Amino acid sequence: MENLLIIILVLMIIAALAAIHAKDLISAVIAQGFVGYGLVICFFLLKAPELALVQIVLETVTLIIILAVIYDSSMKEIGEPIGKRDIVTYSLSFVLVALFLYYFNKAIVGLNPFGEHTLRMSEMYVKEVLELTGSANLVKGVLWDFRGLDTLGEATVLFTAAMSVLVILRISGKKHQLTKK
Amino acid sequence: MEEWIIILFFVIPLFGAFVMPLTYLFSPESPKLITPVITLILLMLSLYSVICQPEQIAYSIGGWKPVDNVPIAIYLVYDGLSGFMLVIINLVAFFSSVYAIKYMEEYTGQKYFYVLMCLMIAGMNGVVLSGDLFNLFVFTEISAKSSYALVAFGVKKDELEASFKYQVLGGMASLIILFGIAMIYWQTQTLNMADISYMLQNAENNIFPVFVQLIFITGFGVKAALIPFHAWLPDAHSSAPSPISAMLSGVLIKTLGVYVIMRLYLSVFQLNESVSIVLLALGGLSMIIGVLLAFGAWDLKRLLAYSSISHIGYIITGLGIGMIMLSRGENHLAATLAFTGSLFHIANHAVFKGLLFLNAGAIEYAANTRDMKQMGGLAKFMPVTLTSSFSASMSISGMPPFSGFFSKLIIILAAVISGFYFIAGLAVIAGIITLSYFMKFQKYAFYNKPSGKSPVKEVPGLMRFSMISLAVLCLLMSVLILPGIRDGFLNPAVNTLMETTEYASKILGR
Amino acid sequence: MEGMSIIVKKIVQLISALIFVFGMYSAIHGHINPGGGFAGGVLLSGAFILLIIAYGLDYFKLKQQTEATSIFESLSILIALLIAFSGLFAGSLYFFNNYFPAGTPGSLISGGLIPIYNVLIGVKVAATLSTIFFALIIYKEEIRR
Amino acid sequence: MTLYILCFILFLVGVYGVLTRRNLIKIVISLTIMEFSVFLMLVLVGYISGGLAPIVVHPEGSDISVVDPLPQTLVLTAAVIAVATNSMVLALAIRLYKKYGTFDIRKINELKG
Repeated sequence: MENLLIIILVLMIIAALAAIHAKDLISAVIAQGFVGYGLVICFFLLKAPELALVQIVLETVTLIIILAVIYDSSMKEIGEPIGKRDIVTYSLSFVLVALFLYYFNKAIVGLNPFGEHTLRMSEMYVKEVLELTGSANLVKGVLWDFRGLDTLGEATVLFTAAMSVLVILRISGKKHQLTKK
Repeated sequence: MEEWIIILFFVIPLFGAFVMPLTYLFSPESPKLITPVITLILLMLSLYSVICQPEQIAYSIGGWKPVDNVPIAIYLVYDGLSGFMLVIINLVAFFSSVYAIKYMEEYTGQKYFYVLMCLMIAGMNGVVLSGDLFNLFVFTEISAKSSYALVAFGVKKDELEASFKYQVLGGMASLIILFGIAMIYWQTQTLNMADISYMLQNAENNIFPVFVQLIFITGFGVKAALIPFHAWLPDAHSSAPSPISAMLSGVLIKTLGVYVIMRLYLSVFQLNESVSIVLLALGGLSMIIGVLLAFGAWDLKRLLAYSSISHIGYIITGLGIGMIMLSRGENHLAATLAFTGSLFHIANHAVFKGLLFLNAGAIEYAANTRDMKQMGGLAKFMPVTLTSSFSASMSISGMPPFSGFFSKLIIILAAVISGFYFIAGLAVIAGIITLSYFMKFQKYAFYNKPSGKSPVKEVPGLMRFSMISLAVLCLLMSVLILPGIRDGFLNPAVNTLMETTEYASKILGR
Repeated sequence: MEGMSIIVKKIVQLISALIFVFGMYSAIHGHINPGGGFAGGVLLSGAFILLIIAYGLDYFKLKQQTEATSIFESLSILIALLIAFSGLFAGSLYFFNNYFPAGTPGSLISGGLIPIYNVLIGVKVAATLSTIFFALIIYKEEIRR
Repeated sequence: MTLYILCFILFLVGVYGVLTRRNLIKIVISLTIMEFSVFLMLVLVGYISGGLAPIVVHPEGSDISVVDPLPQTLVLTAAVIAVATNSMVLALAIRLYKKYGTFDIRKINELKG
């Protein structure tokens, strides 16, 4: 189980690198889709069918929107001559990555290893959601009862996003007035 | 004071935001009326809560009681610090929304503006009240997302670009914060901030807390625009419509950045000297570099935006000094002084930076330019703008009877008492440079010879009302430091910070 | 925006009906099965988007459609907020008070207010994603003119 | 622990993409990769070996072990927020493309931070 997840994760990392370095945007989008669907498989293996279902539809919608955006553009990735500044950026980011990994490695010593999670806040959720809320799907029970405010907030974020898209896609921001230029 | 009143702080603006697209169908003018009314109600509520002075309210959403002493519901926590922030947020929000009525008339799609503004206020009030780490993240997202859209409201080239930069950096910061939340959950198996604080007290690994705290500094540092992460701020704050710039610079960066850093680092995490030194260094850096960047700016709103970076630096410096003193366990007087200065500067900066952005908007509205070289001679035509911006400029550069003087003085005093002479020197130098570029602003905008354009008119009455009230506040805020009045407003907030991890035991009652 | 060929139209008719039904099922049975409001809402909006792409809808109709969806959007979330707020008046002064009886777990009418929230959020997500997609299409059309 | 480290590497790959890419769409893709890694991290944290999916099929057998439902709830919330982010950034990208005729961020560079 753990080994299978490791293999999938390594593949996802490779796909992510491919997406970032792809020569044209279509292959980048497809590689990104690979990462997303890999995540769906991971969710299934980790016993989260709820998330797998949501992720698969959301990933599809995201892909559709990205494709709609790049549909009639030149899909070529911009040629990137490696200048002096780029070398600095690259070497700096590699140093940072190494540093972060080192400290992450040290920081997680002593935390619960994979699969040996203990319950604290959710112990009561697991035991009593069924009787208290009557929702057979524990995730939904937690989502709409104990953490209902989060969920309302998330719906609000979605509302905000719709309003923002309508704002951003207005053709002109100001009314034309003769007194102003 | 009834406990449930605190949910109204975000329920009312959310209700307004959701109802405005519907009322717009019947009367297109209704959002203009609803938003100021909502912000006025919120301002009244926040003042009422401060006057009632509840010690502390811990309100659980859904009414779930803790099981075996482990809180299971989302908690909303009202204490001195929250009350302090709520008053500032809703004060600036009220004056900005009144100002916006006339200012926004030349824009299209006004209903979206008011909807997004209400959402932003709701998000900020929620951040301040939330006692749950993930809930705090969600509210952060609400206000951040609406501010991204509001920055792009003019949909011109530079506004779109600024918004894109802001969104990418802000989105990255949000994900870094979420990663930090995942790490915290991994260690503590809980999300309630009081419970996290309790669980972190008996953690063994001592690299983990430092790592997580650095992650959160990165995440919330981007939101607060501390110096290495400041790239988005000058663009975003200068591109937004002026009432929104006032909100962004006045309260948003403080709520999403500084307030959360204060709450997490003092009340939730264990105090750690090395992390406090990192904060102090970032604060000092922001203070001086922000000032130097502002000195070279000729675009008025850009100058104000750069100066916001430097003032965030002042606030973080005060916070850092206090944290270092507390973690050393010595000299509590210096820590109290540093926190007082820091919090007082938050309040002052919200008022005078909000006012300055409103002034910049008024100049843009009347003279239709933001470039200081093209202004000139406005003193004759715009007396209200002149006096109010003079009051704000004096306050921001720390001239005596105005409020800015006292907060800067207290921070510098705290630095001297705790032995950080270098930081104190930096603060003094930054203050002098601030004075010089606000003199520049006054001279070029109001006193130079007129640029020869057609004479400009003073802005409409509602805009004047906001500016005059804020200008009066600039003077009156100095009163807050007097002993009697200080106990009502500033001291509860300082005490909340000084209590550090007693926060947890007060909420959980153990 | 023009529609596609008759074959595409027929197939889309069938498929979108299926997607629509599955989306509704998902939203209504959210408290029993995996899925729920979000997945259901995305599926509903997917069915709409498919129909519009296949059949084509002229610009002005699309604008009206966007107004309709944005009304649905604010209405559904407003009702959700009000239901959450109504918890304050049901006995104990708590926001998000789940005051409906819990019912037998596993049956359709159970879970107190959770199914109602699920359906509302399904409508909301469907309306939001359609609004976003319509806005993109309208923008492209306006630019083309 | 290998899984967590790999997850963190995926996160860093996303950060690297955001910081070094010059194409607006590539930046958005890097952001989504960061999102994925954070979601995976949360679910990994909540996994209990031998646990079942948190959906109770037979209410009477309540002593079965299930995986932690809380991180899944968080991911559900965060995933919807991520979709909101993506749609907003993409709407901006399409606007910028129409204004400048390119997705290259070096050419879209009127403001200097």
